[in-house]
Amino acid sequence: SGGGDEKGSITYAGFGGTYQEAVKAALFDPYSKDTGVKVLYDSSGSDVAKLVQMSKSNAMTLDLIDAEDSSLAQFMAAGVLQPIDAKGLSGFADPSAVTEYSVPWYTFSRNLFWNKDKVPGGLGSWADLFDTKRIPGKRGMVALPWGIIEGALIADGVTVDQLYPLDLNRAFAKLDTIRDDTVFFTSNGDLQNAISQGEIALGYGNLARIKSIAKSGAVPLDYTWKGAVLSVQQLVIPKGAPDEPDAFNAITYALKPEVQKAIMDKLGYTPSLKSVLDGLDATARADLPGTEETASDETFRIDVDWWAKNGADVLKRWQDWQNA
Amino acid sequence: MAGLAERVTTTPTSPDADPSGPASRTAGGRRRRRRGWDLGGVPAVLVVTLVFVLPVAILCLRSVTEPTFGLENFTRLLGHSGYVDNIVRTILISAASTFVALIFGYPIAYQMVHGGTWLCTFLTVAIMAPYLTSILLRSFSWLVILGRQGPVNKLIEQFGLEPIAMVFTPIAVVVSLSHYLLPLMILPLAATMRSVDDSRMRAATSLGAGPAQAFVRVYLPLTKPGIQAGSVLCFVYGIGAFVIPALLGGSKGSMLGSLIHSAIKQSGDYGLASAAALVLGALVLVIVLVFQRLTGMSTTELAGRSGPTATRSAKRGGGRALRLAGRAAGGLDRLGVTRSRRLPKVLAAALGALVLAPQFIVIPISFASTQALIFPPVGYSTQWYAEFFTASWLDPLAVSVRVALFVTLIAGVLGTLAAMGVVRGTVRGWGASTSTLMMLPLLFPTVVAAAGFYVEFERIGLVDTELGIVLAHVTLALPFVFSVVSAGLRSLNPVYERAASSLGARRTVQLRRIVLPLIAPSILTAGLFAFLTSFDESTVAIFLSGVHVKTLPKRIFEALSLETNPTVAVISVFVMVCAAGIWLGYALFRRLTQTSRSNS
Amino acid sequence: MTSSHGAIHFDNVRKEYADQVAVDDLTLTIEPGEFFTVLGPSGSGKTTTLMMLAGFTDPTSGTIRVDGIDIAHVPSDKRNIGVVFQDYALFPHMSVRDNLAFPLEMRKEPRKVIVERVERALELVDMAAAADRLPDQLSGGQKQRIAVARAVVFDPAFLLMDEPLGALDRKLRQRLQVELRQLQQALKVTMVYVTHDQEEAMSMSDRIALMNHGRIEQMGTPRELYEHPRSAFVADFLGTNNMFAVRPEAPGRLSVENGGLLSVDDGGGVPADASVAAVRPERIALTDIAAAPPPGFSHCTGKITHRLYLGSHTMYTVHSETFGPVRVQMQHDDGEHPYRTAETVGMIWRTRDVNVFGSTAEG
Amino acid sequence: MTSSHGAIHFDNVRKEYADQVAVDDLTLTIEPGEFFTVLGPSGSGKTTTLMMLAGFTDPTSGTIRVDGIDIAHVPSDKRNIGVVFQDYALFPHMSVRDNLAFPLEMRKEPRKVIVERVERALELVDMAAAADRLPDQLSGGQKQRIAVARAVVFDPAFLLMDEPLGALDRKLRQRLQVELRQLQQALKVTMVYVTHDQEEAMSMSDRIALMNHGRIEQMGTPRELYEHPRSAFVADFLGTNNMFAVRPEAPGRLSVENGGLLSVDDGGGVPADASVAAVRPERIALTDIAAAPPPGFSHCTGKITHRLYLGSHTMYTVHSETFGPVRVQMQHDDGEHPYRTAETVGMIWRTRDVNVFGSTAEG
Ligand SMILES: Nc1ncnc2c1ncn2[C@@H]1O[C@H](COP(=O)(O)OP(=O)(O)OP(=O)(O)O)[C@@H](O)[C@H]1O
Ligand SMILES: Nc1ncnc2c1ncn2[C@@H]1O[C@H](COP(=O)(O)OP(=O)(O)OP(=O)(O)O)[C@@H](O)[C@H]1O
Ligand SMILES: [Mg+2]
Ligand SMILES: [Mg+2]
Repeated sequence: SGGGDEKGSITYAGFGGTYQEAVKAALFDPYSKDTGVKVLYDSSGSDVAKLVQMSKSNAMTLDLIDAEDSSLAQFMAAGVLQPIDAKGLSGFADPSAVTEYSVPWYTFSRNLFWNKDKVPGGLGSWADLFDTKRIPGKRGMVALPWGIIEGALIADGVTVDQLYPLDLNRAFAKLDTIRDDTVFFTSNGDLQNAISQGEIALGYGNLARIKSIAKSGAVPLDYTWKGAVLSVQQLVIPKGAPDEPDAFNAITYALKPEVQKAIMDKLGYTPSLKSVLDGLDATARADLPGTEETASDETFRIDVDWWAKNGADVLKRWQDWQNA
Repeated sequence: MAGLAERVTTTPTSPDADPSGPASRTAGGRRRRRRGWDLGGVPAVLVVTLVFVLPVAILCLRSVTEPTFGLENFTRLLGHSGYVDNIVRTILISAASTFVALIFGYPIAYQMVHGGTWLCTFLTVAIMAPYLTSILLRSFSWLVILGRQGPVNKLIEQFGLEPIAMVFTPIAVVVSLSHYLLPLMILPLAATMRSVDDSRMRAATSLGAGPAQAFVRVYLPLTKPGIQAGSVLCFVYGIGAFVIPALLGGSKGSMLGSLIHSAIKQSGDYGLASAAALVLGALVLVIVLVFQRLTGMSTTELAGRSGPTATRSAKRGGGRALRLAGRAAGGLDRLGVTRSRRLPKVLAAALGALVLAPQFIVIPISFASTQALIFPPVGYSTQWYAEFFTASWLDPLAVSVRVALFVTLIAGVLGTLAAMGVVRGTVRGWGASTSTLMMLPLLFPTVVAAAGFYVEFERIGLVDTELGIVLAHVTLALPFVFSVVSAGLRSLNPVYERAASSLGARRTVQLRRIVLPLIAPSILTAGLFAFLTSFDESTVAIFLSGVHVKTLPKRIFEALSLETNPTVAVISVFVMVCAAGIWLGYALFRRLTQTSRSNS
Repeated sequence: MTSSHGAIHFDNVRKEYADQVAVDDLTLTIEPGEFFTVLGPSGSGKTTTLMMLAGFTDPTSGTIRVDGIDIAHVPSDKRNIGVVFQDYALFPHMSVRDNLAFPLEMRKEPRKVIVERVERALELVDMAAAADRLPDQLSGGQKQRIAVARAVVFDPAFLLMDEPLGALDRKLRQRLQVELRQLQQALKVTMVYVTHDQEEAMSMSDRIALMNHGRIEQMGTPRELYEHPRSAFVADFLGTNNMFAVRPEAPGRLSVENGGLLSVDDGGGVPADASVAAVRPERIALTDIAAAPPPGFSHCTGKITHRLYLGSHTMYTVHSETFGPVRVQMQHDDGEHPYRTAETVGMIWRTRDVNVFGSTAEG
Repeated sequence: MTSSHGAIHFDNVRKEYADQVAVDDLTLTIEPGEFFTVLGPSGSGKTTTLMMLAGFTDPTSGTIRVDGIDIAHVPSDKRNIGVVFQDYALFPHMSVRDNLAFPLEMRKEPRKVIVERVERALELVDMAAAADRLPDQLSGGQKQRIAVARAVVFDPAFLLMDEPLGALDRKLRQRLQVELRQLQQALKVTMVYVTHDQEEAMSMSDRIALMNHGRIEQMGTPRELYEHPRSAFVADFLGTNNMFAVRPEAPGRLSVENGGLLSVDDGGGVPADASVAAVRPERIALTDIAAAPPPGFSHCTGKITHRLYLGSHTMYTVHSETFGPVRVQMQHDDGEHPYRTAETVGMIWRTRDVNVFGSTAEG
């Protein structure tokens, strides 16, 4: 069983690696120093199945989970989250992102990208991603439906404000048109490797990854803010967390302006506090997800409530479609 | 399954293997005293049943209870042409990979057995080194090699041909999968080849058969048990593959294993996953049964003996084919192309080098200057080597080594005992069920098992403990230990045990002084397998690792899927160097002791 | 029947394999301290008999008792039997010395005793020089010598040997025959010895059981078997014999196929269905063509067709018009015999040296 | 030397293994069509010699020529040699019939011919009934018969046999000896035959090479070797011999260790360093204690200590005060001999039957 049993320590489920290093430096190191609560790190933050399983078998060892919109939707659908009393917390740039179970702590995005050598003209919209005649080449995405379903509808002419409730039949029909030209990866890392190796010409992926590939110089990669899918990263507490009070304290600590600033500096993500966001200059905001500078008519956020209600069915259909 | 495993218990060529009948029944009373060996299987059976079968069975129940009670998952799976195609593709890819592994593995195994010390050492290193590199990283290497800008396509372009799209097609999956399966093919092959008597080949030659013809007509049939064992093993293992198709297959090369994996990992759809797992298990079972019906061999009968069973199947199956092939080989002999003694060695060495190819991709990557897996790297640095020597990597390495050592020990002892029980035991039904049970963890997709472990281990607090991982890995390593040791035992003439018995050795003494030393090569091989199975295992480790215990493959998994951290390449280089060092040292040691013995 | 030490009883022992009966209704008693040889052609069930006694094969039916005790439930390592296997079964991973030490170690002998007895056993078989070799480094014959040494080194109560001298050259074989026999008598062990070499059987055994097709054809001392064979098979298997197909003509007279008449000793009790008569080559003498033989002798004439020089004797084949080919063995008492190929000679033998059987000769 | 078909020459052939010399400076010629036997004790290098000829082992030095051609570069499948291996080497995955058909298939014989010749070969070795069995289902002796059949079925120009009859019972062995010999003469193949059984060697061979420690001790016809052995080793290895340690006393007289005096034929040319004298048991006759022997004879007296009944003859061991134990072989020409154990008897032999050697007798 987890280390959360010990008094004065919490277990945080994130994504390991450099991300974990960054979160540790920005959030937990100062947090531990100030409160004396030790933090243990688990890297299964994206392993929804495992967390749901853990909760269902009443063996929760985690106190704090780092969840993006889609995971949040899955957690909510599974009913494994502890309601959070967020009344005391305020100053969010986008208060609508706060849910009964979660507190937003930064925003990131997934963007359309392309290899400049293979797609000289670049992409201007989701419609371009679906236009295999004009733009040939292997498309690459992570095999998760969130955002992709919406993207298919946008490519098919649905406007962003009319997306929900999603017209699944129409979306999958559109998806059928790129099935054979698309590779779905099980993880961001795999997608990143395939792009770096030049096997993927264009696609849709995590902006931080895209930037990192571009910076490495492996392939000339470019991206657009058009059609970017914004995702709010949320902190949640699972039901049965061994040390719920300390987990809540950590959430409050994460919303301190200096922590928010540190996260932005280390990861390049958009702080969720309005005050911090307002303090940035225009050049800094020009390449941050969720700012006005990068907003376009095709930018959107997935509807967590809709997905929490319908996610299971979509996933099933997504699963079937992938194997169709 | 019982029918096929039944053959395991009868050693057809040993003089006292009475066929059943009224006779042996009347003598039932006096046979009891030799039943001691049968107990050997008990501990292994208990472990497999409690640790593996129970959790997996509970999980499989979910195929009819989730989301609601009924056959919904099965109708979904079998009523959907996409899934059915997937099943068919899974079989075809696995069969093709097995075939490729056989074509590559046979010449290599041959030289490992008959070649000189150095060639043998080189080949062993070549075969084992990839095994020491995480499957995830190896798949990446194949992505590079087979990719659009990879060396293979470069070569093709040299000839003025269009580059071939291999990545994200079944081609890449077959190449990579057969590479992965190669050791499984080679080990039983080498074991059988070792038991082929020199004088048989001499006899064939003296009777007028040229090298190729003697090979086709005599050597090949005598190694048939090894071919069959290796093929079944590869096929069964290949059919449950998921990492390779997921990374290299694209939608055209997707396999059932990756479907199960994604159903669990992405959708938490245990119902569909366990239904698919059951379908996969049934598939393996049917194919294995059909195979055995045709060849008269059992899965565990990995090597060793070319008894009447094998022979009859040879006659039924390939007698005429062998004759035809023999005629073709005779043509080659007359042309003289088969006379060279060097050619097979060169061929095997070349194949060995080819097998090592993915490793060479890893070395430059380990010196990359940026945090990305790119080949060739954009710049060079040694920073990842520095990172490797930090707790972030050394701790998981220590955990993996420790776990693997325990697994080797436990699985080695349990598997050897079980093999003794089955091969030397006399209670027919028991031996049959033991061997079936021993092979189950191999036949069942590991993803499903991993999920099963996770659910049940959670209940009793074994998740995130080394004990939990050790127990799970023991069940995964047991099939290898069991089958390799069984093969060794089966090829051991029982007359040695009789002799020892007549000289006053009790059964335990026979085991310790005679049997174990004589099958030591098999046990060492089995131990190596057990170690590597555990050391390289990522699926179960990903489920069972946690905050406190993290194995190296789990760490590698994180580094690849979350960080794209080139330190994964460093670890591969490190392990490779260690393995090569150990092998070279061993070969040197053997050479030295040999010369010193002949000098004295 | 007896409780004395070292007696072996087979009672109606039968061993079947899938497609044949290897040993068929075997009943025999081996006396304590006896040198008992199981002799027979290849495939007659000798090895099978021995393996049942050693405990490696279970009889299909019947019981085997040792000193009155049914040994069905005695495991073979408790039987204290020294076995020399037909295919040696030396432990390939142990040196010759370690092979020999093995049974002594099993009996927890002190180190000093082990060393000493191993040394003695090695000398017995003249292999002291090869003590540190591995079995694979020995020639076939050398292996067999070590196997013999290993089986006797722990002074077992019984010795079972399955053609232990088969692969040895005659010189060594003869020496080992004598030594095995002496050893057996000195240790007073009961020896059950399997061979297909009747000469070996005759020179070593107290008694011989001659097997054929899984059954005992005749059991008795070497002399009984050689001189009073009860069947044509026995007459033919032991030594060389001239076998004639005959039928009864008159009391004491048999007519041979080719027309000859064969007198037999009335005391011999010629069976009514007499069909085969046998005369040993060494009981026939070559003579110059002479007058009628003295009473109690038969004779005939013939032409020498073949002479086989065999060192201590020559085997002549003489073709007689009335008897067909007749083999005559003459010892080289004094170098040359005067008889040459193509010469016409007389043959003379005692009528009491003619053995007559009811069944047809085999093999 | 010759270019006739089937001649084999070994020239200074030597074969070393890591720790010993298996064959040492072997030079010999085997004539076409000859039945040539390599005889020798275990480990003397017989198998090694054969394997070099068959092409499975390369000589360390020296050349082997067949019909004048150095065969070092002829692969063994092109040598057209039939080999019977010491350990059979039957193909376990083929039935007996398929084993026999194999060499014919290699030679692309038509199906009909194959069937016919396989059938004939099976009958030759009396194994027609087992044609469809697998080698594992045969007894040791049966296996060897099949191995012989397989080696002759394709009418090879040479036949090499490594103790092919070793595991057979004497009956079958004698029959196969005759048949092998007939076969060899009918086919006019050159036969190189390895055995450690001197009786077999004597009865089959045109010539024998007697090997010891990798060297040829003596080569010649059976009679030459038996009657004119050139060394004590040869005298002792072939047949039985009474060997006496002696030293020269006077011309034509040797003194025996225990005090006896041995006359030898002057014609024999007694070497100056004479140290061993040999007399064959069959050349000694037992007599009642009588007067001095006739000229050209020697005699002595002694007491019978042992009688070994051997069927066709009895071997007496007579202890003489002056000569030590002397073995005397007497054929059973007419049943019983009058001599009993402990009886005092006279022994008489021709002085020309005494062989004298310069070196010490071996093993
Ligand atoms: N395991 C077995 N399965 C079937 N038949 C067998 C088996 N072992 C022996 N036999 C058969 O039983 C018979 C007797 O065999 P056994 O080995 O006792 O003969 P043997 O007298 O020792 O012959 P040899 O002198 O050739 O060694 C033979 O016909 C043989 O083919
Ligand atoms: N592969 C080998 N390595 C080392 N020594 C060997 C090898 N083969 C044979 N020898 C040795 O060479 C010598 C001659 O062996 P070889 O097999 O020719 O004897 P042999 O006359 O056939 O004996 P046997 O009658 O026992 O079969 C023996 O001393 C043997 O130990
Ligand atoms: Mg036998
Ligand atoms: Mg030999």
